[in-house]
Amino acid sequence: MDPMTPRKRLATVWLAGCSGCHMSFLDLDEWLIELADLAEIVYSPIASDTKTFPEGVDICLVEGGVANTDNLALIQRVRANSRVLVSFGDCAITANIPGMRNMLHGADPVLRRAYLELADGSGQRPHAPGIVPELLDRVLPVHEVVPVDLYLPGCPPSAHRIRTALEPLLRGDWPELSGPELIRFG
Amino acid sequence: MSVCTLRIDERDVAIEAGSTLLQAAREAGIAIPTLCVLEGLSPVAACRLCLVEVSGSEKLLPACITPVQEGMQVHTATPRLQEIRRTVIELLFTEGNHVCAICVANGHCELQDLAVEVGMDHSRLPYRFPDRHVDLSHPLFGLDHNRCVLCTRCVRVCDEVEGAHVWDVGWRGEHCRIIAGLDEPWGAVDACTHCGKCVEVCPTGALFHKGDTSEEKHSDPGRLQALVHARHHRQWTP
Amino acid sequence: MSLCLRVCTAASCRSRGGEDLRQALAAVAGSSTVVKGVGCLGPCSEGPLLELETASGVGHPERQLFGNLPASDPAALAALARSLRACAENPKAPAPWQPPAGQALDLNHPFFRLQRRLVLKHCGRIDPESITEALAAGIYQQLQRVLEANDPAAVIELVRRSGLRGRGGAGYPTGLKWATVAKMPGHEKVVVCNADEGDPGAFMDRTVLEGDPHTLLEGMAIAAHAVGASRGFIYVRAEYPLAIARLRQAIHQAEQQGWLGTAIAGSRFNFEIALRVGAGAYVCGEETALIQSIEGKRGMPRPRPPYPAEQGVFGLPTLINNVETFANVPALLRLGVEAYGGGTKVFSLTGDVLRTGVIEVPMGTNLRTIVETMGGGAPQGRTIKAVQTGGPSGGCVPAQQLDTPVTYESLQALGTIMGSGGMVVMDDTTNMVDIARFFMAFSREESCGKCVPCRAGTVQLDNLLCRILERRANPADLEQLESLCVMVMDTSLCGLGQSAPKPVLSTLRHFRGDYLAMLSPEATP
Amino acid sequence: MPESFPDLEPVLQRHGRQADGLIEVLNHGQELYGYLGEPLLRHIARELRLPFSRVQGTASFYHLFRFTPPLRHSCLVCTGTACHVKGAGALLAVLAGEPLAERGIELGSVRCVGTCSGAPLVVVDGAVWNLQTSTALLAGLRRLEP
Repeated sequence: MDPMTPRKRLATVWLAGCSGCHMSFLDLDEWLIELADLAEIVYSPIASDTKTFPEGVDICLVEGGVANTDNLALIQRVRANSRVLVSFGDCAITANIPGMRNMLHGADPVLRRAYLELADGSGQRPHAPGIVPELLDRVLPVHEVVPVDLYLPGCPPSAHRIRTALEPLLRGDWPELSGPELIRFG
Repeated sequence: MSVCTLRIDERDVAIEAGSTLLQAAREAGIAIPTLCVLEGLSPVAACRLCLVEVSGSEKLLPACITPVQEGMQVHTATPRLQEIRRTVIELLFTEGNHVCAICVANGHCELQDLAVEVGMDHSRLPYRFPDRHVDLSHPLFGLDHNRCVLCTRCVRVCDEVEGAHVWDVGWRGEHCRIIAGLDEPWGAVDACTHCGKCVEVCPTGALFHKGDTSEEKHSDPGRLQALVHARHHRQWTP
Repeated sequence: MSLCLRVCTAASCRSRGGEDLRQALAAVAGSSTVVKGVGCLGPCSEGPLLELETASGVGHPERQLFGNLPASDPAALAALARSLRACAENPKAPAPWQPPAGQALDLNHPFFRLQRRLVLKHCGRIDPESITEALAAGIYQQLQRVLEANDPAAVIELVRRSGLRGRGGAGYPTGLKWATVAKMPGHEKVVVCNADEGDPGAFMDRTVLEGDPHTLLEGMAIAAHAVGASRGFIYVRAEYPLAIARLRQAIHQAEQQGWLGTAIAGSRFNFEIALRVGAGAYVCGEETALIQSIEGKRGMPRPRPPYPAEQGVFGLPTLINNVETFANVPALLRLGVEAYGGGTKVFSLTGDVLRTGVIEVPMGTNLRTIVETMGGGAPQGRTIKAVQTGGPSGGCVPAQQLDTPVTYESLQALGTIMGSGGMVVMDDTTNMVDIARFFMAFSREESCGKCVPCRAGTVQLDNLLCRILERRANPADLEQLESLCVMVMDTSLCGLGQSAPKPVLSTLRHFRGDYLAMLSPEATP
Repeated sequence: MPESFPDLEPVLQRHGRQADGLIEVLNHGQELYGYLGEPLLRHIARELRLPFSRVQGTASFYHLFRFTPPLRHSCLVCTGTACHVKGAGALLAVLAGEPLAERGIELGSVRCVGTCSGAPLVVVDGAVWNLQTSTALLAGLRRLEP
C-alpha cells in the first residue's frame, strides 16, 4: 500500500438482520488482512469495541432493515457521519425476512401475535420503556429512511461480492455492479 | 412461405411473415426480457416487459404479439426501454412479497433473473407488503399467493393444454388473484387432474411441489413447448 | 285554451319528485289539456321542472318553463293543479301563468338561448315511453329514407363528409370507422352502442337514453344498414335503471311496429338489438373490454390490433359507437352536411356552478360561455379555479384558459380531452392535488388488473399522491410521481391505464403551486 | 339460499344456455335471490356448461355482484366527481363512524349515478336523496325501519 494514501475509515452497522451479512464479511478470510492495511475499522459489531458511531466515516456497510427506534436513531447518525453508505444485503435493501412482519400491518398486531397468540399459556407483552426499543410500525429498507449511495444485494452477499464492491471504494473509485454474480437477490 | 426482412437493433433479420417481433429478435440472438409470454400458450401482452420502439410508431409495441413487417426498424434496448423495464420489475417486486432468500424457486426464478437483467439492485418504489395467503390444500402442490406475479401462465396452460380450466383470475385490479374453482381451496376442486403443468410453467415460486424447500424448485417450461409441439405435429423429441 | 304540460321525469327531476308531480298533474288532464312525462328539460339544478305550452289557436304556442315546483307536499300539489285547471278553463289567452309555488325560468336566458339542439331535439318534447309520439315527431323517417334509397355507401360518405367524430371521448372519425367495418368481408357483422357512461360527473348519454331512446335506435339501425350488420347490442351500465327500462320498452315497441327485426319498413333489411346490462366496471367502456363483457367474460381489454372493426363481438367485424354519436346520425341525415355544419356537443355541467344540467351547444363554443354565461359562474363570493373535462382520462382547464373554444384539438393542446362531455366546475376552494388524487383513486379501483403498469402503477401513484396530501412528501417524491406517470401512460395496455395519469399531469402543468405548497423538503426519502 | 333455482329458467332459455349470457344470467340471479351464493353459482356454471373458476372469475370482476346476503337496507354514497367536490368524502367519513350494520343498513359507495345536480347525494334502497348534509342523512337513516 502506498504509505501516502491515508487508510479509509470503514464502519459496519447491524440493524434488523440476522448478522449473516457480517458472517459473510468474515468469509473474506485472508483478504481481511489486506483490508486491514487499506482501511481502519472504526465501528463494527464484529471488529470494533466503539459504542458510539464516530464522525468522519468514509464507507459504512449497513446490514438490516430499520425496525425499531434504536435502528432509526442509529441510521440517521450513520448517514450524517458517513460519506458512502452501502445498503449491505437484502434486509437493508428490501427489509427481507424481518420485513415479513409488515404483512401484519403494525407493531401492535406483531407483538400480540408473537407474545400472546403464540404463547403457551402465560403470554405477556414486553414492556420496558427506555430499555427495550419500541418497534416501528413497519420494517423499512434503509433507503426509505435515508439516502443510500450503493446497494449490495444478497442474502447474504457472498464474500466475493463484498470484495468486488469494497476494493474500488477503498481505492476511491466507484464499483460497477451488475450481473447475477453481483446483484442477484436471495 | 413469404419472408419479411427487418432491422432489429441495427441487425438485419429475415423471418417468415406472420412471425412476431419477439420471434424475430430471438432468431437474431437478441434477448428481449419477457415474463407472461410462453411458447405454446396464447399471448396476453400483459407484463409489458417486451415493449419495443418501432420507427414510425409513437406507441411502444409489445414484441410478443406485434407481427413483423417488411422494412420495420426496431429498437429493443434504448435507455427509455431499459428504464421502463426496470420500473415494471420494481412494480412487480413491490406488489407482492418476494422474499428470495426463503423461496423454493431461489436461484431458478424468472422474476429474480429479470431483476438482474434490468439492473435492479433496489426498488425505488416502496414495498407494499400485501396480506396474502398460502393454499396448501392440494395433496401434491402448493400455491403461495405472496409470490404470484399474475402472469396467468397457469390459467392458460390449464385451459388451453390440459383442458381442465381449474384456474382463472378472480376479482380485479390490485385485488386480482389466481382462483381455483369457485375461489375454493385448490384441493377441493375436483376438476384438477394433478397433472402439475401449472407448477411447471410458473415463473416464480408461487406454484410448487409440496416438500420442496428453499432453492429446490426447478421448473422447465421447455417441456410444455415439447408437449404442445407433439400434440400439434405428432412429432416427439424423446 | 289548450295546454300541454310536460313534466320532466328523467332521473334527476325524478329524484326531486318529478314523478309525484306528474301524477298530481295528471288530474288536470282533460279534453284540452295534455299531461305527459318527458325526458330532461335541461337545468337539473332547478328541478322538478315543468314546461307549459299554451295554444289559444292564434299564433304560435307559448312556452314557459317552471322550476323548483312542489313535489312531496300534497296541499301544494293540489293548489298547483287547481291553478293550472283554472288556466286551462280560461277561454282567452291569459297573462303568463304564475305557479302558486316555484318560479318561472327565463327561456331567453343564455342557458337556453345559446343551445343548438340536434341530439336532444326531441328530448323534453316527447314522451319517451311512446313510440307514437316518436313517430309523430319524425323519428324513424331518416331510417325509412335510407332504406328506400338503399345506398349504404352514400350514407357512409355523408357521415364522412360531415366530419362527425366519436362523441365517447376518443374522437375517432365516425365515417372512417363505418367505412372500415363496411369493407370487412363476411355477411355477419355487429353494431354495438356503448352506453356504459362511466365518467363520474357525466350524464349526457343517460339524458338521451331516458329522454329519447328511439332516436338512438334509429341511429343504430341506419349505421347497421350502412355497414351491413344484422345484429346489434346496447351495452348500458347497471347504474341507470330508468334508462334500462326505457330502452327495453323502446326496443320492444320498435319491434312491434316493424322498425327493428326482419324486413324493416318493408325493406330487405333485418336488424335486431339486444340489451346487455353491465355490472359495475368502468373499464367496460373501453371497446375491447366491452366486447369481452358482451360475450359474458371479465371485462379485460386486449391489445389492438386486431381492431374491433376486424374482430369484435364473437370475432365478427364490429362497429362500436357511443350513444351520442349514433344519436347525431338522424339529425345529420335530416339536415345534410351543410346545415349540420360543425355539429354540436352535449355537456353535463356540474360542480361549483350556479346552474347545473344538460346542455347542447355548437361545437367550438367557448368554455367561458358555457361555464359563466350559460351556467352562471361560481356560487356567490367564489371564483372559478378550473373546469375538469374528460373525467378520469381528462384534465383540468385553468380559469385563465376559459376562452378556449371547445374542440377536440384545443382541449388536447391544454392537456385534457373533450371526453364524453362531463364538465365539472371547481371553485377557488378546491385543492387540485386532492382532485388529482380523487381520479387516481378512481383509476386504481377501476383498473382491470391485467397489465402490470396499470394494476400496480396506479396504486403506487395513488399512494404517492396521498403522501403529498398528508404533507409527508419531498421534492424527490414529486419527481418520482411525474416519471411514474409517464411510465404508466406509455406502457399500459389499454386506454384506461394510458390516460389514468392525465389528471395528475394536467394539474401538475397548470397548478404546480398546489403541489409545491404541500411538499415538506425535510421528509425522508 | 335455496338449492334449486326454477325461477332462473326463463333467462337461461332466453340466452340459449350460451356462455355469452353469463353476465345477464348472473344479473338476473342476483335480482331473484338477492346475492350470488355458492349453490346458485354452481347451478349457473352447470347450466351454461362453464368451469366454476370462469363463473367465479367473471362474477368477482364486477362491483355490483355480491356473494353474501344483503342487509335489510342499503345506503350508497355517490363518490362521483361532482359529489366529491361537494363533500361526499365527509359524508362517508361520518357514516363510517356510525353503527349502521347493527341497524340493518349496509354502507357502500357508487361511482356517479348521473344526477349530479343533487350533489352530494346518496342512494338509499334505490331512491336518490339529494343535497345531503351529514345531519340530514343520519336523521333520514334513523327513520328507516329497523
